[in-house]
Amino acid sequence: MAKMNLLQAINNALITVMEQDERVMVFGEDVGHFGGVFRATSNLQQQFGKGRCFNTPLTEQGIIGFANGLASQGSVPVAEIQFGDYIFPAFDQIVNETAKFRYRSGGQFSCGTLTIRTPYGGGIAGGLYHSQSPEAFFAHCPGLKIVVPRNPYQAKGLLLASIRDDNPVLFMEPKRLYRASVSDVPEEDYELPLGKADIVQEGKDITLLGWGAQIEILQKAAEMALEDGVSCEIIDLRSILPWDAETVAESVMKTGRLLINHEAPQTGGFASEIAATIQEKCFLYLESPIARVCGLDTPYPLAHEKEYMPDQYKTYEAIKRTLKY
Amino acid sequence: MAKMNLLQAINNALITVMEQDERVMVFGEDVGHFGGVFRATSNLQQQFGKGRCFNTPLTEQGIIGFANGLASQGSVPVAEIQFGDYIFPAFDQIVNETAKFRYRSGGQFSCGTLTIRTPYGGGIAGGLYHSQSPEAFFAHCPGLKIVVPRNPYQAKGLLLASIRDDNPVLFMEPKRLYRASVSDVPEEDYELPLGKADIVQEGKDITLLGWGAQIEILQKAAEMALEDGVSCEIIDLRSILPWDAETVAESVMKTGRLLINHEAPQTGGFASEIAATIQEKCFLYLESPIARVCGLDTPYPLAHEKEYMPDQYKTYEAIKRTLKY
Amino acid sequence: MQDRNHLARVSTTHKVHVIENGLIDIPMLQILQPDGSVHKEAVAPELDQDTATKMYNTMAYIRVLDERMVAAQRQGRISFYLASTGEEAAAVGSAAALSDDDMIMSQYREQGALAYRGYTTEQFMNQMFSNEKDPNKGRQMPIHYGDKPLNFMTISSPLGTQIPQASGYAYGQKMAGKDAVTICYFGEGAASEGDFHAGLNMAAVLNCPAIFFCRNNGYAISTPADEQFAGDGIASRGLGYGIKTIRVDGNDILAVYAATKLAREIALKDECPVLIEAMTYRLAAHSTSDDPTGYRSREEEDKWRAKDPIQRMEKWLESKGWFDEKAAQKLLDKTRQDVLAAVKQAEKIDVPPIEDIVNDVYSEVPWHLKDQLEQLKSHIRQYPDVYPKTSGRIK
Amino acid sequence: MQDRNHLARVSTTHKVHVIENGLIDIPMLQILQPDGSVHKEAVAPELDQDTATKMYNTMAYIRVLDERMVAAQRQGRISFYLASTGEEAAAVGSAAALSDDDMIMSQYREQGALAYRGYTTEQFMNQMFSNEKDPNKGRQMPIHYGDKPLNFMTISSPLGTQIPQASGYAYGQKMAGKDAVTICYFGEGAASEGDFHAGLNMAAVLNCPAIFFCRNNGYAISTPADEQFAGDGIASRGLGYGIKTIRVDGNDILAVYAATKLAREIALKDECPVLIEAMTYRLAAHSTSDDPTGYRSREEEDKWRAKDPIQRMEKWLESKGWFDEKAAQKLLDKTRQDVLAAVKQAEKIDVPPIEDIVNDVYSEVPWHLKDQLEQLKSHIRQYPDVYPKTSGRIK
Ligand SMILES: Cc1ncc(C[n+]2csc(CCOP(=O)(O)OP(=O)(O)O)c2C)c(N)n1
Ligand SMILES: Cc1ncc(C[n+]2csc(CCOP(=O)(O)OP(=O)(O)O)c2C)c(N)n1
Ligand SMILES: [Mg+2]
Ligand SMILES: [Mg+2]
Repeated sequence: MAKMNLLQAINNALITVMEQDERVMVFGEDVGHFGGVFRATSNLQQQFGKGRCFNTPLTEQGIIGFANGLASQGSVPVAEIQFGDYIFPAFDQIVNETAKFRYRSGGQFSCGTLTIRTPYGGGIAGGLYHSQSPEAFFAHCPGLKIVVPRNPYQAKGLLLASIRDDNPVLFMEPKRLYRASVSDVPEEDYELPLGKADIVQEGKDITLLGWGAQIEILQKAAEMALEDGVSCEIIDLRSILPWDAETVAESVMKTGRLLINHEAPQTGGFASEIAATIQEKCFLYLESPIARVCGLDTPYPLAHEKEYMPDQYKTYEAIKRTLKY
Repeated sequence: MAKMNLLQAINNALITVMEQDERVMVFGEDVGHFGGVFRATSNLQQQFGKGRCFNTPLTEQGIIGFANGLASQGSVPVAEIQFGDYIFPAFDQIVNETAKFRYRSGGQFSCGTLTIRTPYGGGIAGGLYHSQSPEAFFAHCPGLKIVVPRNPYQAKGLLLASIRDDNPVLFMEPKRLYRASVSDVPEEDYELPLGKADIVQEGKDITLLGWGAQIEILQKAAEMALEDGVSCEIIDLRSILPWDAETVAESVMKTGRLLINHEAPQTGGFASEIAATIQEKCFLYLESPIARVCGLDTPYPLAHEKEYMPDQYKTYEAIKRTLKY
Repeated sequence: MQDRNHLARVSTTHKVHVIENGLIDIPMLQILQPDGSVHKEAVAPELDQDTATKMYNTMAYIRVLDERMVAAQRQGRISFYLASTGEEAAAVGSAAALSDDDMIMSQYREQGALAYRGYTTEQFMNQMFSNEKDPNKGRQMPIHYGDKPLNFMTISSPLGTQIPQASGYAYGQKMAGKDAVTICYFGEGAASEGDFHAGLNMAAVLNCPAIFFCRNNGYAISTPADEQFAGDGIASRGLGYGIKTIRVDGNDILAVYAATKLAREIALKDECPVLIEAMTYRLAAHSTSDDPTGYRSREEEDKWRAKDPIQRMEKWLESKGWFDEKAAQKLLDKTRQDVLAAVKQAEKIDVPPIEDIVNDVYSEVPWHLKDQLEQLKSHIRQYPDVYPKTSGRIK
Repeated sequence: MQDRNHLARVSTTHKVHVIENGLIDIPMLQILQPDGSVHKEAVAPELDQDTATKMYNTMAYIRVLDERMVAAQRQGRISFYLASTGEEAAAVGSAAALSDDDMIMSQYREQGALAYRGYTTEQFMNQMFSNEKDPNKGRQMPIHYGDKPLNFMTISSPLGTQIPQASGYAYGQKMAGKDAVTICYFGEGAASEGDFHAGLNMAAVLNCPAIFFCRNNGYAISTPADEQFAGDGIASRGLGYGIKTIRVDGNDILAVYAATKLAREIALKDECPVLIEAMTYRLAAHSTSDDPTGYRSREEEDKWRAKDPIQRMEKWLESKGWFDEKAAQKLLDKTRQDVLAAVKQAEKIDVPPIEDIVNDVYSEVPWHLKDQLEQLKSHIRQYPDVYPKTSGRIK
């Protein structure tokens, strides 16, 4: 065990897998010598050489196009998109290419070895273009896996599993947590399962569901609710696609209530998919409507960032409304 | 009144607005002299000159980037993306630029005059890349309007309203209907409202909700259900963003049941947003879970296209399941 | 730390110099004269009779295949086809200069390269009829071939996407120590996509052994080249990326062969990309969905019909004493019959089983797709007549 | 129907010609020698004393503004800043050559152009403090200025997106019969984006009167130019698009001015784009979030410090007898005080009212945003201490 923050856990996972597998290559804007603008790829070029860890020109569509080709050749690319907000120039390469490569070729070729890492999320005074949470844009795209860790331990185990998984994975890192705290992370190799939600806290009155940095928010809200005597079950979805509907449904059948929290705008956010699925699976168990506590349906503002955020207070109030329904 | 198919109705709308407003310019791949691969822009170059109707180089990101600039300058661009499947290279220009232009500049600049036209949808033996229905990818993006007509009459009225609306509109044309049939379309100018759903058929047992070419499917399914004595209310959403939750909720409060049909894959499709919203607004009125009849969560296949489609038979069976719940 | 000097190569001037079109001459390599004889300043590439015959036969084969499949589409037997008539030399000549280990990433009009690699008529048909023998499992429209054993990447309709992919593939080949390159074909239209820029620039900076082969055939559907770009073709862009560039007469198979052979040598030896621009003309309609009479003249087409690449090679073969007219005629006849037989055969074969609707989305079928498949199967069982292609085979 | 001939300009060759780097010389225009005197072969552009002084003062102003705001960021008064130290001549010299009707689309390091247009210290501050006097309503990070009356498009962080937009804007100006161009600034890093390719190619084909002004300052954050491209800078790409191109010493304000002036004339007269590559160096850190010591040497920076554009212009002004040292010093002192005062003033001003969180998403606030606003307001009323910036002002 070592104390690591989330960035160090990511860096450690990359070193772990690069030491084992020569085919792993890490690249993106500024990831080479400099180690990335957040320093997630620090020292990789020094340790593994310029051939395996390198800067690319400034072109996200190029980075992912290149990565798709590299993956289909049999290498194991771990491509970084500097901010989640800048992943959209690569949207075509991801949605029309990465995700459909295997299907269209009848399984002859695939981008299964590809992992795309990108920091996402707000709360860092980043305004419109350094705060977005784009997971839902990709969750509508069959063929991709989407994974979001909530802390350093989860980050290392999920990233190792993502890189080794034989499917393309979009690995979204909650950048507000990068240096927020350190926790115990095993120095040895381990994996955490993809497609499996994690019950962070058991409870009986309501299920609170989220991912990434919002788990902290749910925990704070649950504490506030506990003072009112409300017992919350907290689930970290961890994988957005494919997602673990079974664990969520089981929890909701127990608690009878569901609240989903994410930072992205509400309309068309991934909470809508969860709500639509769970109202179907748990129709007779639901004691109140499924609540969504999300970002507003606006671009991510700067001056009003605090007001925009689906924070613990909004969550706590929604818990109360749901229980009173 | 004249008999027009959907393409002619679009062409007629374009002529109508180009005659009135010199600022309107129509462009895209092959839209010039040739009139577009579907011929929606036939004769526009001949009538209005090469300055106002022209071919662009083959670059969707360029087309929308150019259109954004042109709109912010005060012209009225109507840009064509040749197939909805090829809109993704322009995703960044649409999601990060078009949609956020007004907000980020405090309303000083905007792309309000922009309309993006694109054919979408399957059922034409198009396989993965000539069949997609990408509306949900854009429905998660505040700042856009998304409009889908279901027939020639709707097409002309909604397109005229979209071009004149002071917000960027993604206008999605169900290409399977382009030449499917002709109907009466006024030769004079008229508009149909954006953001307003249209009740196509009143009924009392269940609400069937869809848009574009799927309305026909809903009608066929409703006919089948009618033989069982089931009375269906059919709503054409028409605007996906912002969408008319009020009309839908009112209908569901009356019928107690809701089925949503779209061609796009189910997970993260726009039906999920509708279901999430309506289960909240109509919780106490719902007599059975909201049903979704959608495309499978796979890329759009060719050999199994028929099996993939959310057709009238699947819809009819889902109506029965919902009523029996 | 290394000092960087991005001015290292720059000289100064004190009057405003405007750099513009025409400053640099990018000539087009032509080895065969239109009459099939070798230009006197030119040296024909070394080609043995077998290879030359194979090249010729492949072009002749593709001409017939294209003809027949356009006809099959008109008869409604397939939904779509896309011919390469007039451009056969570009695909075949370049493919002949490659090694079988080289990866081919094509746009969609390079059936000649695939045939040269050994794809059979039956294989072409299986793809076009979306039957269960198509290794791509019938998922894409006709002409989206792909074959792993032949190192021919499955074609994807979105234009230009294969360009940066080729850079990545070539980089992987280099890192894996392979003695192989990636060739990437695309049209002058596709070269307008942002992916072209990204792919070529990355290949240059990251030293990828890739050959970027542009078929400049004058049109992108209805859009003529002069509405596609204003520079000196696509070749003039090579300089901007610092990529070695060759322009070649795409209707001269010897020139295409020579250029590609040299490009491959450079790419491997110098670990760098090479750009080839092949000047040719799309004599065919864009596809069976297109009618070019709406946007170009018969006269224009005729000028290019006169530059036919197959006839040009034929004359050269004749001059070498390598052309056997009877054998050639026999091959044409046999190909026509083969194609017809293969069509009949392929259309009888079932579509892939319904399970393939959910296979290959992921490496394993996840829970939600298993559910969706089960629902679909029981639905098909309920309505067998509605889904005749699959209902008979569902247990 | 018009006959098209995409070979019209192509000559033939019969030996393989490989076109490569070094074939064409793209020299850099320099008018002022480093000592501030005019090169003997050069002709200084016509500039009256007022304009020259305004240019100098703007550069000096920006130098101070940058210095002070970096300090303000260190003190935690603003969250972010991005200085243009060493690159002032590129922005100011080009802006000075424009007409006020010309639209400026900048990347983010062209505060010099904005100041030249007349943006005041107070206006700069209002944006950086996201207060309610910012016409952009405090929605973006500091330095994302935008001002409609000054024809300065609001800056957007995604790189390169403004490039095709500039083509479109310029096309619109032309169609509307305006005697104006659009200038579009970007870095050599942003020039790797697909949007660069799309924007320049479209401008060339569609005859857009736009000036594409690339600041090649050697770095994109930590990535040096030689890991960004392998060609001869960005200028060498101009040829590929058939765009007239000028390379200029970005630290020589007279050269920048002369080049931009000519580019503007060409753009308007010939209805076409012009590409300018200004060779300069980012002496500043990329932004206040960056520390360049991790990726470049002090020595390298020092070489460029010696090429300071402000000093170079100062010497030239002196030689013309136009430099008033006292006035210059006074201006610096006054600017420092003004900036400090403006900071103090701006940070006192409220953020925009909470209603602005939903305004401007659409031209009118739609039903769902009205609902969301109402919910938000009642929530803030319930927790006034959690949202101190807005709670006091909600009725
Ligand atoms: C991204 C994308 N945009 C548009 C299309 C539609 N489309 C198919 S082929 C074509 C023209 C391609 O022209 P070119 O690249 O010159 O190749 P050619 O057909 O001449 O061989 C177009 C616009 C597409 N397939 N992909
Ligand atoms: C699409 C996009 N990708 C990445 C970034 C992050 N980023 C901001 S500035 C920058 C470097 C830009 O370099 P250059 O264009 O040379 O401009 P300079 O900073 O040198 O003035 C990067 C990578 C971004 N803002 N947008
Ligand atoms: Mg072409
Ligand atoms: Mg730079």
